[in-house]
Amino acid sequence: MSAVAPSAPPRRGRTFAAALRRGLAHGKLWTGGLVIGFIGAIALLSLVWTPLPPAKLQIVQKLKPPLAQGLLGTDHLGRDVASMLMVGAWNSLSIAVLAVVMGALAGTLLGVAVAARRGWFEAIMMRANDVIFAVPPILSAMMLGALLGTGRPTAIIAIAVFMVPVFARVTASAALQVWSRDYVQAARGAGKGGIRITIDHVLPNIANQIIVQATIQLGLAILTEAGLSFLGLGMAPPAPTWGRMLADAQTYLGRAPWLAILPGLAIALTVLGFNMLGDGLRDLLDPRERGR
Amino acid sequence: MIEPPLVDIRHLSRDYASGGLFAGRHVTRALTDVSMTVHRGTIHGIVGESGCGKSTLARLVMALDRPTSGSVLFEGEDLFGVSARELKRKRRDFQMVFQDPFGSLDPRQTVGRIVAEPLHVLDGKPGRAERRDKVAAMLEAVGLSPDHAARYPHAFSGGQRQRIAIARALITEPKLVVADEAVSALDLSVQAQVLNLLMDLRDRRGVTVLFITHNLAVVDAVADRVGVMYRGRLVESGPAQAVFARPLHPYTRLLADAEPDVTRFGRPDRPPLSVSAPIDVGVGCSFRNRCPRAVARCATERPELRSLGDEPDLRDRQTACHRAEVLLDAETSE
Amino acid sequence: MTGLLLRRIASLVLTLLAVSALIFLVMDVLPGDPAAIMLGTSATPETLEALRRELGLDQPLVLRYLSWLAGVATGDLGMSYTYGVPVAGLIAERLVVTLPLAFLAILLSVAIAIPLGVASAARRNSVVDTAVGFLSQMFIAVPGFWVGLLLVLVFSVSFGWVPSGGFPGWQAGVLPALGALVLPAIALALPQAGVLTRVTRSAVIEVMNEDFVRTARAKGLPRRKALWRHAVPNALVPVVTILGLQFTFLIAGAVLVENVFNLPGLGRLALQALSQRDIIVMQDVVLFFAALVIVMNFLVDLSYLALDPRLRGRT
Amino acid sequence: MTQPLLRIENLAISIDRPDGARQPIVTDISLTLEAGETLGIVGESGSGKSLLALAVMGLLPPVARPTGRILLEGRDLLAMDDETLCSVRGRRVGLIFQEPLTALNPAMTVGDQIAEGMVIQDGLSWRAARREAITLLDRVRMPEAARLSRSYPHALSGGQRQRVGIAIALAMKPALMIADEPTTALDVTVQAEVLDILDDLTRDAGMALILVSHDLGVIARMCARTLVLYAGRRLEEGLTRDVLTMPLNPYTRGLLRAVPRRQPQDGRLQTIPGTVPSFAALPPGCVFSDRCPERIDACHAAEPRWTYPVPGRGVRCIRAPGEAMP
Repeated sequence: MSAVAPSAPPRRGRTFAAALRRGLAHGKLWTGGLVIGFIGAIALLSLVWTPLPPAKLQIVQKLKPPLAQGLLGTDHLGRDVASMLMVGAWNSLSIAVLAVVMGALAGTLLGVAVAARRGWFEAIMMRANDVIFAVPPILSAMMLGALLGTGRPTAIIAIAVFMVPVFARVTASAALQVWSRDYVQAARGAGKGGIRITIDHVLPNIANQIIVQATIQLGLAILTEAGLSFLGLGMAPPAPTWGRMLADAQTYLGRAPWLAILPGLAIALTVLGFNMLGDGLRDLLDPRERGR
Repeated sequence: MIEPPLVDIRHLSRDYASGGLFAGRHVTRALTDVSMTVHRGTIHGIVGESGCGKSTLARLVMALDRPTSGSVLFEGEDLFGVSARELKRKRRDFQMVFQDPFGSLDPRQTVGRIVAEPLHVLDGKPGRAERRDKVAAMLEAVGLSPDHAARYPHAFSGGQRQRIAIARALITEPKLVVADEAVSALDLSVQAQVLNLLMDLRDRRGVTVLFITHNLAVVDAVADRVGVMYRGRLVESGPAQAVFARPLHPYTRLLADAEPDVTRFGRPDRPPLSVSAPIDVGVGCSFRNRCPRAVARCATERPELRSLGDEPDLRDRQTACHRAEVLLDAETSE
Repeated sequence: MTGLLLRRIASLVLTLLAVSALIFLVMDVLPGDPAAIMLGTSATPETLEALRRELGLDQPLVLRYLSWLAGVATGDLGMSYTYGVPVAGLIAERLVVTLPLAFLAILLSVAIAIPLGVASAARRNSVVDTAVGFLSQMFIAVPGFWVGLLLVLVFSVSFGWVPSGGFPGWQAGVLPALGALVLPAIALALPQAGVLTRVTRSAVIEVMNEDFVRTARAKGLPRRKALWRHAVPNALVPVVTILGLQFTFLIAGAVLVENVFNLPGLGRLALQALSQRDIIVMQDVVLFFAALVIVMNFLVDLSYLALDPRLRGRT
Repeated sequence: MTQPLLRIENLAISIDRPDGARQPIVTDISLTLEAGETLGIVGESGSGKSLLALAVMGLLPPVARPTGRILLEGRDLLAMDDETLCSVRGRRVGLIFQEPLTALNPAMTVGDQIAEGMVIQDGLSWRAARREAITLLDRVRMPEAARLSRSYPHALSGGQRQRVGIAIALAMKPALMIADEPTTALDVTVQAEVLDILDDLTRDAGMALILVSHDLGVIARMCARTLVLYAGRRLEEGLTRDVLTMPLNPYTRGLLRAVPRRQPQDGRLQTIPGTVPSFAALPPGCVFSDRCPERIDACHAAEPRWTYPVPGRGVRCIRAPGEAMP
């Protein structure tokens, strides 16, 4: 048996170093990573230090423009906007990350189960998805708000519940594609059951798509949390959240426009950061998608 | 004592129903009443065009799908009669090689892990060292080097990937390998290498291969016996050399004439083929609307597989055609 | 063909029932006693009990659910605890604001997204492509209600062209009513337009790689004709799918934008009902919104039949 | 001698790789084709044969950089702007694709896809073009042509779809038809019929045909002359009967030996060891040198020149007969 000449030089290696090298070439990945890193750092910092205690009222100093009183000025109760933005970052990020993690876990589990079981189980799950998906987080937060009272847990649950069908749909369609591959038929031929195949073949092959989807959903979660707290359905005052700051700023739009502009910018920047991170990851992890 | 056949397929049928609650139920017969045997240490070819049911047959022999009726006896035991646990234990004795070299290997796993996957079905799960040795030996047996085990599938060419797939199929030393279009996606020069490998495995390791393909020349080059299938039915079977030398069924003859041959130049001198739309045939021979020798009887009575007698070159051959004798006489007189 | 339709209608009804059951269950578990809310704290236990019986609150859960369902089917959505008027009337009154707003937003986002998406796909990796890419990223990242605030800040507070909110009502004439909906519709449409642009772009790019676009070019069709006659029609299915999925975000956005521009829409009604614990109103409004989303997705499913002949063939 | 229908003069095509490097694929291709003649281009996957076919259609992807000349009826396609090229495509040269399933627009009826070219290029009315489409479908022996012309591609079988592909390429009566692996995806009996149809068309319409295939049997059946391609280079050219019975290049010999056929008493098939090299890693000197059983050291030295040992027969191999030994 003549040994075959060694194979053609391996195409771009899959090792982490190669991926990192390619990562460097991707602007999106880096800008996204930097933005999220920056905002994450500020959020963590706010747990230990803020220029002023965010709830400190200085009525006499109220509605001062940025740099006149504190780095970013003061709101209608004289509270330091910069400190509130920092703590707001922590509140928004923590709620969003928690909700997406819960939603992703439940959704992924559901998705791979649907792909493995098919049949009536798939029909019921897909029907349940349509039901949950029909009730946007704002409405479910209203219902839960009336039930549990508004606050952090309500926001987290409302967003997480809505995430489940999103992840279930993405996971199920990706998993079904893997199930149709011959290497899964070979695994069945080797006597492996649905669970072993899901662990050995399905999850590793769809992990990339779930990671990319998670970053996109994080952006959406930030937007949803901001909406909830804008309507007073998020965390109860005096805890500062970006959404609530926007709600308060509405009445002083003419006199203190920066109060409305700054929190909005913070939200947009964070969501942009997550979306770019998602795009960068998609290009990095799935070369076929490059240049989409 | 003639040895019992390794695989004994008896009246195997498989229907697929389509259409849901409200839509009309539409039943398609993928496989109809197929009976055949596969003897140890031989390469048994199954040839037929797309839609003739050969892949359905492969999945049923591999017990990856359940038949509507009939049974598959592996070493005398019906695969669909045993318990799930017992079936899992038996799976070590039959493995499968697929057509698409790029879809049959998990891109996320190293070659070593891919080839070792079926080992988990063995009773005493082999330890890590034993698995590595088995994989190394098997990679060499298929013409690759052991240090390929650490690489990922995307670094290999189509031909090498098929060798990896064959190594995976052989790791548990199975008695039967089902090869479904295993060389169809490969280029000419690489195809020959894989066909030689299969013949070596038959001769050196006594592996039995159920070799399924649409390509007559490939079957003729590698198979000992062959079964020709048409629209879910076995229409002819026998020693490959004899079948292709003198086909006893009009469809086999049609296939042999239609397949282009590198030694035949220019337009073949045969009447233009009319591939009229296949009609859903309940009774009678399903080939009759395309058969140049069809008679009234072909429309009313379905021809069963039968032997044509005991002469040396007819022994051990079967054909499902009422007019096989006419074909034989025309054959000799031409 | 009809089999397909019947099956789709059956699943539509099934989903609607499931949503109504879910909402009713959640609402029913609510603490807080509707009778007490209506009569105030000073009411005597007997009058509270009488009212409860009158409202049928003492019946078992399933019966109440069925009677509510029967009511929904016949248009009687029950009486509002706080306003004492039929909920159906309340909803209808608010609908004339929310529906036109949502419809205008959809029109706007499609009008922005389809041309931008197709243009950036046709001239891929060009200046146009990167500009549109950047723009759509912005639209997606920016919260819709914040855009509303900025629009109010610029157009009404600074320029004073437009009132800072409120809705004159259709009887004050179509133009002023529409005028009040323009800014909210823009605020609502931008995030959708961002997503739709990106989806259109990737769908068109994917279809342009298909063989049949090359067949069209092999016939001698110029690039532009091949794009519009072959690529775009086949890219509509994924675009319409996203349009359907986006509708649920549109509803959420509407609730927010109505708040920014204080438009008397369904969203505001739901919020007020929440603060007044008017359970029956909240229940009906949430159900109405959910039904809207489900029906929209049903329409999207039907549009597939028109767009993709392969589905029509299947019985 | 009137000028040939098609003359390709040292055509070379390279591809811009994502990392900016320019990777040569097809190199030093020259051939001529007379009106009504059939030329087979045989090569395994990765030989660049499809890229060559696209070049003659002027449908190279944007990343491809062709050099040299492709003269169709005396006009150089590579020098034309896209607008003039559009007038050539379909009218002077037609293309039949390999995958009947994906080559047709799923959302447009089959009849319209045939008629479309005539409406846009020749200005026919849709009604006239649709009638003409039905006659074209009859010419490619489509059963129930009228009914099927109103149906959509998914309702047709593989063989029927390929007939539609031929009808589309035939619609404006081009002088040259290029078929890129037209029957690879078809069953044997369906392939035989489609090849018969192509045969009739070239004979009746006097149309030249370039048939690209990896199947030597199809080439033997269809083509008068044959060009053998390997790793982007032409290795041998000549009358099909000569090339397939008296091959001058070791690669052609290897291919012919590798054709599966019954071996005497269970002998083994003759193979060509190794695998087709990727364009990024071609062996030094002759591109086949790493796999050639008859190689000598000189083969690695430099790329052998294209020579004509006998008029009408070309070969690229320093060991080919009639070639002065170095």
